[in-house]
Amino acid sequence: MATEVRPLAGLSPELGLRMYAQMQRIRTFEEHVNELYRGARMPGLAHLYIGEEAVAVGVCEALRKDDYITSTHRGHGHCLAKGAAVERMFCELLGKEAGYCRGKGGSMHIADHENGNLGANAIVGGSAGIATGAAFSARARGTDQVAVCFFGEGALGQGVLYEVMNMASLWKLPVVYVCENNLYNEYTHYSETTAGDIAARPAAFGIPVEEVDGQDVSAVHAAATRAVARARAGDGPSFLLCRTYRFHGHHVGDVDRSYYRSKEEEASWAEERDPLAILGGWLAAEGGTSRESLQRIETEIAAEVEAAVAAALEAPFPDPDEVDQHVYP
Amino acid sequence: MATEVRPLAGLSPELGLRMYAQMQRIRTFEEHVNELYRGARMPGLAHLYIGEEAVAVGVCEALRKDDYITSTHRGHGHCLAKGAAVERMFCELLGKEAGYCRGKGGSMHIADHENGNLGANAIVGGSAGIATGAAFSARARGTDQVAVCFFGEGALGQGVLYEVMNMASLWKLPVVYVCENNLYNEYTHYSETTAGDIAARPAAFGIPVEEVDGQDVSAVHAAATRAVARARAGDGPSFLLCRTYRFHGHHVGDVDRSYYRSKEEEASWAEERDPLAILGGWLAAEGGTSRESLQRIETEIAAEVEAAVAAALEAPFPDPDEVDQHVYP
Amino acid sequence: MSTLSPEQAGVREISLAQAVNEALAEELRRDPTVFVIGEDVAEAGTPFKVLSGLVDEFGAGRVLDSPISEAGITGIGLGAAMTGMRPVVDIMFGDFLTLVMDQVVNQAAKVHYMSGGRLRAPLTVRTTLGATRRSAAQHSQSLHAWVAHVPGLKVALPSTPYDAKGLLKTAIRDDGPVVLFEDKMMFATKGPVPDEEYTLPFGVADVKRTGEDVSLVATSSMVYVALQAAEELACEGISAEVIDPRTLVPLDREALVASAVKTGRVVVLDEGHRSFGASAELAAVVGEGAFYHLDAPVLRAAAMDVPIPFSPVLEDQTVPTAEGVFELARSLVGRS
Amino acid sequence: MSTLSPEQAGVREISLAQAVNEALAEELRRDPTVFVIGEDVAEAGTPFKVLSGLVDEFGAGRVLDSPISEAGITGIGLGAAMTGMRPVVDIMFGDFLTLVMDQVVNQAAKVHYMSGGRLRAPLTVRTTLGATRRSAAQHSQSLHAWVAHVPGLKVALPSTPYDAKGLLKTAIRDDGPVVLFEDKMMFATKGPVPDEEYTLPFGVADVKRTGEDVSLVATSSMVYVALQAAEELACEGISAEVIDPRTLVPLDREALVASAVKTGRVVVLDEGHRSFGASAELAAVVGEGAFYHLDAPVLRAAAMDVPIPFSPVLEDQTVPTAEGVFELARSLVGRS
Ligand SMILES: Cc1ncc(C[n+]2csc(CCOP(=O)(O)OP(=O)(O)O)c2C)c(N)n1
Ligand SMILES: Cc1ncc(C[n+]2csc(CCOP(=O)(O)OP(=O)(O)O)c2C)c(N)n1
Ligand SMILES: [Mg+2]
Ligand SMILES: [Mg+2]
Repeated sequence: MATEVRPLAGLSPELGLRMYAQMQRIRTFEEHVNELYRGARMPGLAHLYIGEEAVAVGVCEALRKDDYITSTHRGHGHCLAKGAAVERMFCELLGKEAGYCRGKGGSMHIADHENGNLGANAIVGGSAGIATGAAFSARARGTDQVAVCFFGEGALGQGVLYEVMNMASLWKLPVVYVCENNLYNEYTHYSETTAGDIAARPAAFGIPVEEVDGQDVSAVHAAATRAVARARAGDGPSFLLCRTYRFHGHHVGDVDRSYYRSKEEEASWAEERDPLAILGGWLAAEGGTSRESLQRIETEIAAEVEAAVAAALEAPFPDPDEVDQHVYP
Repeated sequence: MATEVRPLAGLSPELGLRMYAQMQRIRTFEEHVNELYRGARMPGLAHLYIGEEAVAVGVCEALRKDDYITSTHRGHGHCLAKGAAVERMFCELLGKEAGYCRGKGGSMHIADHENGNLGANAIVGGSAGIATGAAFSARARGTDQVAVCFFGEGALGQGVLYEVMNMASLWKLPVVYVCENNLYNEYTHYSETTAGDIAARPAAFGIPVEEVDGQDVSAVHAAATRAVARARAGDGPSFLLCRTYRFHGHHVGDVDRSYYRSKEEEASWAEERDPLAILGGWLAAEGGTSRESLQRIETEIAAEVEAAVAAALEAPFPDPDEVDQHVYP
Repeated sequence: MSTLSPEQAGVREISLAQAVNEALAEELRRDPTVFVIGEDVAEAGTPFKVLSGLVDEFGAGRVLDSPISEAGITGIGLGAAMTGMRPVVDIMFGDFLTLVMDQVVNQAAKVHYMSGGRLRAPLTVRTTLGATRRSAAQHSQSLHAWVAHVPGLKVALPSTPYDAKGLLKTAIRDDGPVVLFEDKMMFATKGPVPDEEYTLPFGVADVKRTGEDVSLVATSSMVYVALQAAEELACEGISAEVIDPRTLVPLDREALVASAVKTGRVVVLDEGHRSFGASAELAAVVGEGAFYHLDAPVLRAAAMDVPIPFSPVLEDQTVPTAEGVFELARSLVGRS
Repeated sequence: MSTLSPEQAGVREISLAQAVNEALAEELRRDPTVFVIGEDVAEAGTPFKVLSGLVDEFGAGRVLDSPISEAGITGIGLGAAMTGMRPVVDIMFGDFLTLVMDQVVNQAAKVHYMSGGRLRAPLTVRTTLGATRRSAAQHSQSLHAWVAHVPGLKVALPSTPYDAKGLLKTAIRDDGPVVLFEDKMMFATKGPVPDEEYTLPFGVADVKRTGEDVSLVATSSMVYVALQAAEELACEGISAEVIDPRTLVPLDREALVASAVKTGRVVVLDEGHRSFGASAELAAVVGEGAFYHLDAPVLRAAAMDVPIPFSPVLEDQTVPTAEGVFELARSLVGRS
């Protein structure tokens, strides 16, 4: 089954191409991360974002550089989409000094202050407070910055999310909650852990909700643009519920997945709902872009990422004396 | 303005009289607690339930002795309504050995195991998990017991409430969440702390909600009866949202309240919405009960409670050696 | 001895509550990024009335009444701290730290380190400790040992109005997270505080009374117990030194060890539960640093290892008393 | 030395993970009120695969996959425990204890005491400790000192498959709340476990190796570090005793003090952070109880006071090593 090409509502080819490149960059980065793990060249584990690229890119393309995001354990896509450099990210994942966190954070804590990424978080739901507080701060400091809180549907199980959504709504804070529903909390289908109607939850706190196809980057971008405009205008928080799917395992080591999801399910998403294929198909069919130019983008990015990973592998580790630096400012 | 007498839908005079006596018992008990505090004869503070009696009594009259309840810092009413003895309660509030907790718990931790009261709780929302777990246990043990979780609207701010409501709904647990909305979180009006629509919150988790006039004991009892039947039948949790009002301060020491609520507001509730006056008025007008018999009930209860407080004041404190008993079973 | 005497020019006697109120007012005035958030902190000024009047001067935008959401307000405080603000999060009772441990420990304490020094969280969490208010087991705990165990957090335990004001101002200006504990029973305690502005450095212990024969290392509420015990010891001809670390993190190990080296005998007083509490660390530090100068084992006076009971006849046994400390110290000096 | 040798009849070598799995299976079989609740505990058998197969034998009604709601499942476990069940709540990483402190500390630990002994909470919380898995600051903490500080909780830290099985079975049968920590790095560690059923008493330390010159008091993961250091010390002619408290609460003070009295020199090893950690209490207990028999100060080997960093070159410095302990111990015996 080939991916059906649908008109991606109101997408300009320029934006489409930019987003295609970003999504391709995430995809390629993640494939290298997987290789690094399989080649035992990366310490620890990593949670791949492959399949969900349209969410991070669609949302972050609706943000300014000085807007904030908070991210998750599955955070490489958010980090890249918000403007991070591939090489410094590889350095962080490899525990190198040139990494965004000087090797102290690793995959699950990567942060990019310069681009407003307040950090990945290894506590599910752990950044809901941070994002809401950043929105509070933007308002208190009189800026028109917006904060986006990315989280998986599993974070709907964490009470703190409801505590802060309540305050965000009460105080009309400029925060956008972006729920990436990729159907699984680790190895358990979300339907076994989530009662009632997800969209009704933020709504109950007076937060407007928009449900979008997380594989359609233009739909995500359009919804995010509306939510961000609302926040910037002082009209308060919004909640984007994105239907998506992780194509790989929960983490790089999660290879035998048959006990919790079927090969057929995985195949149908990969073949019919691949966000890159959907956007690429549209760019070629309706966006007036030639397959060649898409090919060129892919080749350029492949080269960029390969060079970055090679450099990162060569880069030095931090000085051992750094171990007790940065405990206190 | 006198209290308007409305027909109390489908209330039998017998039940009405029993509930009148229970509500009167709570009212009288609480008035004595206030006196004990003002006379500096009670250690610490207490949170009076006066004005909210119809909620505890209406709900508990719909329960069996072996059903469970969890209670709050404002828990005397729940405890009495579930069947506790006045004297042992006074003993507990006075830190005496004959108290329900041998003086170790006091007002905020009073529990009455024999009657299924798993305890008051000094952590707002702190018993939501306990009540839900008791319901889980009833189901797992194959009994048809039901658990009722009493809490104030302030507990809507505690995330754990949403965590357990989600599981109660997922697993269809026999629990009834009873929210006593008395309009204030301590000294702050709930509208300043509660976004959106309260009733929509449990509904978002798939839990049916019923809103009732918490000053009308028959309405509370009818709604509770429906919710308890639902739970016992294995149809899962319910949420009762009771509109009520505390006639006294947040605690016995909260005397000057003008900075957070008006004398007029207090007066209108006391004069027009007193649950005892409403029920008494109905019993006299429609329930075929003479004012004299109501008077008799009040006199009997006054005597009972006075005797109990007198005995409790005379009762011995626990042996000092008990201080390190009951740390571990 | 840094403690000031009212005789000094420009020194007033004010309560610890007033001192805290002044510290917050001064910092709110000085720095527009400072704000206070908590339950009933605005019009009510907290149940302890410590914040009374602040909302009138600074408005509801900088002194915010929050829902009863300790984790949420701490998380919001953290996010605000990471993006240019200096929040003071008011956790009404120290017992409610149980609800904010993830925000404080997994998030606030670690963000600077995990980001390789690039993110900062100038967050102050103000809360309480202490029993004997007949508030029973969930409103009487002294949980400072928990946060002191977490790298990345600083922990302050003022025992006087002077220390409370100076340490709170330092906490608010610190670029990292600080948890500050005030003893609920001490809010009304009066002490000398200078008119002019001041701050107090962290990590500097304060000798509240000098002595030669025995060192009483005491925190927060226990400083008064130690001072009273010292009085009684003096009547017996035993000269006790009372030393208050004032901050557990950073800890002025040198000062504690120096006092122990001088006296050779040490009793540690802390209102947390005895086992695995702050008193253990203080005793271990002295034991390591002064071992060859100690004439007797380092003893500990702390809360009994029981939940705090409600009944006065029980509760009053759970917290160290001057008499108890007097006996302990005297036994050390071998006079009993 | 309770540790069994495979030579003994009816003793198998199994991994710590298998030992835990067996303990749960046996208790689930023995007692219908026992159930397990946690995230991905059923089909997935936890990310560590420790619970694999249990759901197949006992069904989804007794081995429950939960939402990602640590506070909620602990609260539900507590309520079930108070009403006739014996829940085992699985908290995937010890770092997530931050989310359940209120349920564990303000509720479970206190309900028996606050009710004057009338309510009981036979609740077991199983979780992990330990670093060096390249899991960084939020998945590497050893937070057992926190719960050990709370009266009403018992705390177990098994270091071998034998101890893990016996202590877990005892925890499940205990009528009060128990928090049990397993070292993530030890799940694959094999050791002798008897075929026949057994339980282990709480509060009984285990001498993992006898010695005369120095006592290494070690918990959980640090027992192996201590045993390796003891080997190396033996080559230097130094006889080290390795003693494992096995439970912090109740704590076998007598055994620790007796060992210290015998050797006169003590190093305490614990993987929690050094300051205000379990090592402080263990050192203080020895310092109090064996003071007049100690030839040198009680030293501590614990995790550095830094959040656990990701980069291997940094992380590997944060946890005590056999070499480091060897040096510490040798310095005590005055040979360095
Ligand atoms: C508070 C907490 N509980 C449990 C975990 C372990 N854990 C890591 S990822 C994960 C599943 C998260 O699912 P979801 O939020 O949907 O994100 P996804 O992995 O699907 O992107 C769990 C349970 C954790 N990191 N934090
Ligand atoms: C977790 C927690 N936060 C704060 C408090 C302090 N406190 C005690 S009662 C109360 C207000 C509770 O309001 P509500 O739940 O509406 O109950 P009500 O007092 O109105 O009956 C607060 C904030 C507490 N006991 N527990
Ligand atoms: Mg998911
Ligand atoms: Mg209320």
